[in-house]
Amino acid sequence: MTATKTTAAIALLAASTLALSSCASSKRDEGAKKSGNAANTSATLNFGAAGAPATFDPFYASDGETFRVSRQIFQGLVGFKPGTAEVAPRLATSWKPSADGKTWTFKLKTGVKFTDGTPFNAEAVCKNFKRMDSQNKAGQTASEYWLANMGGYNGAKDELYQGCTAKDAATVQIKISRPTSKFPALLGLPSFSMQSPTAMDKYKANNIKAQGQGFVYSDYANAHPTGTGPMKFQKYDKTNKTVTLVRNDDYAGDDKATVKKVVFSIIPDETARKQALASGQIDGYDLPNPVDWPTLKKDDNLEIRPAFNILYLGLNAKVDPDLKDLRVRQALYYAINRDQLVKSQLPDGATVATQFIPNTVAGYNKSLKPYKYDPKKAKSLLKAAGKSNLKITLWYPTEVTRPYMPAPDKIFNAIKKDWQAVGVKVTPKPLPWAGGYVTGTQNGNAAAYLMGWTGDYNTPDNFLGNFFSDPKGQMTVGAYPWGDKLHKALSDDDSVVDEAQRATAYEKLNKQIMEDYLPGLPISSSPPAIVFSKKVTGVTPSPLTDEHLWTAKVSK
Amino acid sequence: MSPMQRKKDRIDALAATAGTAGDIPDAGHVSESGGLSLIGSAWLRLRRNPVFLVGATITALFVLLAIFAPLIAPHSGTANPLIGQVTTNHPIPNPQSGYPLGGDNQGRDLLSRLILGSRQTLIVGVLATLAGLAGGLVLGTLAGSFGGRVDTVVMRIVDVMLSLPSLLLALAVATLFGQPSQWTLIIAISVVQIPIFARLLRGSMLSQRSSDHVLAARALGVKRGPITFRHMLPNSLGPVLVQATLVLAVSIIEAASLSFLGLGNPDDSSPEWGQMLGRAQDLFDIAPHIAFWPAGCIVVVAFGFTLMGESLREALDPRNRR
Amino acid sequence: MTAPSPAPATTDTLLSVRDLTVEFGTKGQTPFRAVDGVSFDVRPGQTVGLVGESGCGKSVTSLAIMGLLPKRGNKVAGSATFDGTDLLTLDDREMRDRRGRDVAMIFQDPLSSLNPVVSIGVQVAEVLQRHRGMKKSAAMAESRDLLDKVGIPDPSRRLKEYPHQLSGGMRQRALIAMALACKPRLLIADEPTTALDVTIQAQILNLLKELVVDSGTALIMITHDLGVVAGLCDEVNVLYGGRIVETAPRHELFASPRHPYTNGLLGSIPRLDGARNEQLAAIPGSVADNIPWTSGCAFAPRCSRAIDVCRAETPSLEQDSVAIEDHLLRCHNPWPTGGEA
Amino acid sequence: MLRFIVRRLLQAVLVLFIVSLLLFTWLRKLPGGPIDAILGERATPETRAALRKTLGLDQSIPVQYLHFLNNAIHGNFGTSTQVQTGTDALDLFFQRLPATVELSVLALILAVITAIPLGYFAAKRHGGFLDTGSVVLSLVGVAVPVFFLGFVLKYFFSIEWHMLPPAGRQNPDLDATRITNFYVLDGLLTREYDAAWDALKHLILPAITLASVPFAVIFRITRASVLEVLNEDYVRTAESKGLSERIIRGRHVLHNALLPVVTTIGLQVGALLTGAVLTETVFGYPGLGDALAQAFRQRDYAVLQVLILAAALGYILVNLLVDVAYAIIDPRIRTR
Repeated sequence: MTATKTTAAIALLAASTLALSSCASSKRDEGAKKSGNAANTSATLNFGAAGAPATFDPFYASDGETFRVSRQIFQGLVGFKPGTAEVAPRLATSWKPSADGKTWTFKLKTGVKFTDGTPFNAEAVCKNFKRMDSQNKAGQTASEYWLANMGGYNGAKDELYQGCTAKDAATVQIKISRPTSKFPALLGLPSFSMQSPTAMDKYKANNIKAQGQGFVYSDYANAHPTGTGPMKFQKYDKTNKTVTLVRNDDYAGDDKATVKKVVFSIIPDETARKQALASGQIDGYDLPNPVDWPTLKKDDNLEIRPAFNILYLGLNAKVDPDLKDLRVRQALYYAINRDQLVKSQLPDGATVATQFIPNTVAGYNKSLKPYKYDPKKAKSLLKAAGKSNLKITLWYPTEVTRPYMPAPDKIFNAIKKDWQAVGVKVTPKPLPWAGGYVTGTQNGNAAAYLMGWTGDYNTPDNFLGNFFSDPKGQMTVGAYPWGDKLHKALSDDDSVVDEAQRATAYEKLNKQIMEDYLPGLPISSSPPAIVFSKKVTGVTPSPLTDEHLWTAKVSK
Repeated sequence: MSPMQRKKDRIDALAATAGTAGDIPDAGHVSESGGLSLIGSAWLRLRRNPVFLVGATITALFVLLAIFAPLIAPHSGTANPLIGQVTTNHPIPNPQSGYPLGGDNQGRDLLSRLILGSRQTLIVGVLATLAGLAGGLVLGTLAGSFGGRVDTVVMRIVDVMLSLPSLLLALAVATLFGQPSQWTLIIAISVVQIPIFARLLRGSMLSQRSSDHVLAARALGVKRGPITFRHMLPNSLGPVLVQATLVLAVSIIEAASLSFLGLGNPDDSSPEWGQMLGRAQDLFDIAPHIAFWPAGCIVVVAFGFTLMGESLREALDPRNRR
Repeated sequence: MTAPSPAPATTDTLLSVRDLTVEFGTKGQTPFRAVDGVSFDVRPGQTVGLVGESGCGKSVTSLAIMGLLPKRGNKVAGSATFDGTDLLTLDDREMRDRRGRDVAMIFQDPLSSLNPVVSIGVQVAEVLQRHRGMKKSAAMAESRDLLDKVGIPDPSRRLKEYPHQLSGGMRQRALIAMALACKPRLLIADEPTTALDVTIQAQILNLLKELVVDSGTALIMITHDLGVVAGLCDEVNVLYGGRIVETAPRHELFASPRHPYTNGLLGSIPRLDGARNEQLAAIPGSVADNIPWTSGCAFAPRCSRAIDVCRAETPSLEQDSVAIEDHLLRCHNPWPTGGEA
Repeated sequence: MLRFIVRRLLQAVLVLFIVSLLLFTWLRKLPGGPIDAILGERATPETRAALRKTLGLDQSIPVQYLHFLNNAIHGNFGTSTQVQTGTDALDLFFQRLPATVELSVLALILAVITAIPLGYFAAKRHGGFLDTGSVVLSLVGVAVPVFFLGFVLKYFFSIEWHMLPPAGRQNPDLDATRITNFYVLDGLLTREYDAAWDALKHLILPAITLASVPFAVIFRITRASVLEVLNEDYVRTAESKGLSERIIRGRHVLHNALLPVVTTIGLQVGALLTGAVLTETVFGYPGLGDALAQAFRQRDYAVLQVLILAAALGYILVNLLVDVAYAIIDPRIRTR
């Protein structure tokens, strides 16, 4: 009887399959299938992404996975010279600030169209800025880069952005409240890319709302991102976790796409990505684990980016008063064998940091020498400070890897050993990155902790400002006597208009921070890598992770 | 189990203890079927059962290793004598004199960590099992000895726990504690086992309740407490203990899975096999042995425990006296 | 079935068992001899009893004849010739063809002997389908009649029911129906009534009597209850410790039981004509106290008449000197003729 | 029967309610949370506070729970913050469901069609070579950590021999048409056989990995219960009726022996979900397990809630189904 049942079931299934297939039909576009075995310009670049893009409207985004996608389909007024963090013309051909550095005039590229046909011109630019500036409540928290860089919305007090006026079709003027080193570099951030006003109106781009614990984005953000870039959005297959971009054939730039398609396959697991590359399933992925570099160097093109990040050990004297004494902080610094650490736990080309900004940033002080590994000196300093048997709780994150911190626990272990060697008692406090670590450290509850930063654009303020400008922030610099001085110095130096002067000012500040203040211990800068299979060439690695995937040359 | 079936089993059990299992003297066990107690005859058969012997030997060796680990291990588990050879280009020090298995990616001696790992692994396994057993005992005894409404309530709770797939529950518990540690791991694993033990105990205790000797005891006016603890519990423990052996294996594997998902014990100063394996994943294709060694150990030990548990189960189950 | 046909007038045997020996035991262990050189004959239409306590090997004997002993871990020797062919030499397929068609069997516990998840109807019909090549529908109709014939009320309903829905008696009736479905020439009934209440027992026995005995099917009645034998059997074989210890026609045996064991069995039946204060003489001890036949009489340890020779010499099965008709006996010191316990 | 089902469903509702309550409070009690996941090192106290407010995380837990319940009743379980930002958690669930169902079903089929016959013959030849061999195999099956098995399979079949894809669900280049989102089925329906075949190839390794544990369990149960049934009187009766091997195997042995197996298969669904978390992570397979693991690591509350509740519900329903099926194949329950 069971047998008859099963046969019946099978028959039923077969019948239904037939029934369905009669109404179902292939909707695939026949061109697609050829892509596998075709000449370069019709090739597909299949890139392994670590996570799904949060949204396709970069304005609301803050994470690399999203930006990588939007960087292919959008362009900002300014861009960056490939392979560097230098500001370069993009949709604006040239720009110049007024004497007081508060009014910036941009000359726009002409004959540019958004992929929906809308012409790109001064009016479009201003529409974009207006849109960014006028956000609803949800939008104001979601568009975090604007908040962080522009400091507010709708002319809020001390908002940086002051307005945009179209002088003529090809000239636009942007006013800001104070001179700042960020400008115009920050306009190169993907968040501030130019998007088609028509598309944004049509698909209610500003229609974002908070729901449950997250944001619900507009149709525009979900399915109709429209830019001027060399690629354009085709589809996001959520069930297969793939995003497909196709070449924008009427792209105005001279760096037209050399691939027909860029497909992002989302593979969250690091090892799975590597193996997908090894098996030829994907043509490349970002941030390979340093332990795989040797193999990847051998079998693929491992592109190592210039280091544009900093790993530091934050200290907080408010939590642990023992740290108030500079000698103690210095002792802890001397006690760490950073050469060993960098050699054994950080990727090739990682460097021991001498200050809180990587050496590629203007204002980097070359004269500064690293605190050499010197346990004896550390001991004596502790003795002098009367803290020979210092106890300290060292926080480190779990369930995370960062470009500046490939394996937090191993780095922790190394530091712990070194500190114990000079008689410091270390209590480990591991916390999940998203499970309390970030909150704890950023709210200044951690006496000592591992943290880091990857630059958004090439200004010292992007690093130092973030670490120290808030006196009650992570390292609670406000608790130190020199706290206010540091705070003032930061804002002053940032508003120096002349680049050369600004650079020297920052060099001075960096020296001070390292020698007189030492609020935390910069550990290292690690070059993040991006890897492509041997058959992919032509993508220049960028310190800002601003890789132009469309320039890839995919050979058979 | 239908009452018919239960009745049948009891008859079989009686037959078993009486020594004549039906009219057909069953092949093999005739010679010893002369009025032996269940346990006794079970032991008689275990002694001859290769499956059990293999399992028991593995287990014994493992426990011994765990106990004397520090004496056996050539190096400390935390010292990193090979750190000098660890570079990002060559993260795993090769085997070399004094370090037959080479080092791990923090320059520590792999062999020593494996040996020392046995202890931690055993601790995790045993503690997790005990915790689960304790929880199960409480719930199961409640349900089993009182029955009726108490039973229903307790079993609802158990159902809630059962209604979540084990790993989910473990993950949940693991994340529940802000700061992950060996203890969160152990609790996470044990929680999963509680409902299983509870059900098991309740089951066998309920059948005990209706069984002759308990009925007799009750008829003689013995109070519930004594009945539960002197009559029902002891007689229900057999299957529970068998389950415990099996759970030991499971816990060791669960520990590995949790570590693999990044929810294990972050502090690796006292090595544990599951943790070692869980963390070796990113080194799998450059240095497979880093993963294979702990994996091998886990498989062998889990295998041993399972073999022992299974053969015990078969031996203690009157229906399997064939 | 049609009206019961009279027993064939031939006297040649239907089944003759010779020196049947069954040994259990896996390698490495001393084999256990459950049946030890048992021989007896069954003539067509005759009813033969195999009597003895549990463990005396009577069931094993029947299973051996049916070829139903577990394949592994036992040795069967001797022969069981069923009209010309030795069943013990048949291969599995040939044996399957005969089982249920020529030789059928009914078992002790009617509940456990029925498949709990298959309807009674199907369980009866499958025999017909197998051996009489009937179509399902035809087989079901036939089954219905069979159930009716074995006295199951409302058979068409019972057809669709499952064993747990039937009473013990009806289950046994159903089993009988299956056994008789193909009108076998030999039926082996293994303790068919022991699992039933006394009232039902009588009914079942009567049923067997009218359906089997009267219809000329030969019957081997396996029981520990001489009461049953008294009601049914033409000839009785008493087994002890795997050997036949006494063989005689019914009346002869009941008239003058010679073997102490037979006496014991008889003594343990309550008798209505017995004096009020007469108590039942039960046989002391149990089968477990046996000594091996090889070193004397297996029954000796329990025997009230045991003498030294019983523990020294193995008694052989011989014609009882004093008996008038053929009366085989295996005893050194039997009860005197007409002697009573 | 019907009453039984209804009662069970009501119980299910109760269980779900309890689970959701526990779940909710638990998630809210967790340190950190979506904000850290969203903002990472860029989270300054200010931005965090602002975000908390917008997301209503500053309200008291009971209030939040009521909100949650209210929304849940309206089929709105919140929005994913990490796994697939901005997607309604329920939609996400339904997007991922087919992948996991496809995988689990294949795995279960693999397990059943191998385990039951093997179990039967092992029991038939009890103590024989096949028996011991397969028992050992099944024991090893449970002793090997699922994810490790996955690694090994992938290492050889994908990395070393390039036979099967190591990750993903289907090659996007095929640009296959989607109807049901069961890719293999879709491929057949739309006659895009290459797409179906590609999807199948992506399924093989994960399915084998996922099948390992259920196989072991089902095998052992089958073997045990066949052993038991073979010694039942009714099998002897069947033999005494001279029935053919086939009938005896099917009608009399398996039909009885498979009753406990059915329940076991039901219980395996839980194990499958567990295994799916590991397997899908190892194989970067875009199913529920993968989403779940990610949601845990990145504290995606909404997704966690939906997935765990769904898991509980599914588990309950499947077991209810099993009980019903059991009643259907076991007359002793049906006719009582």
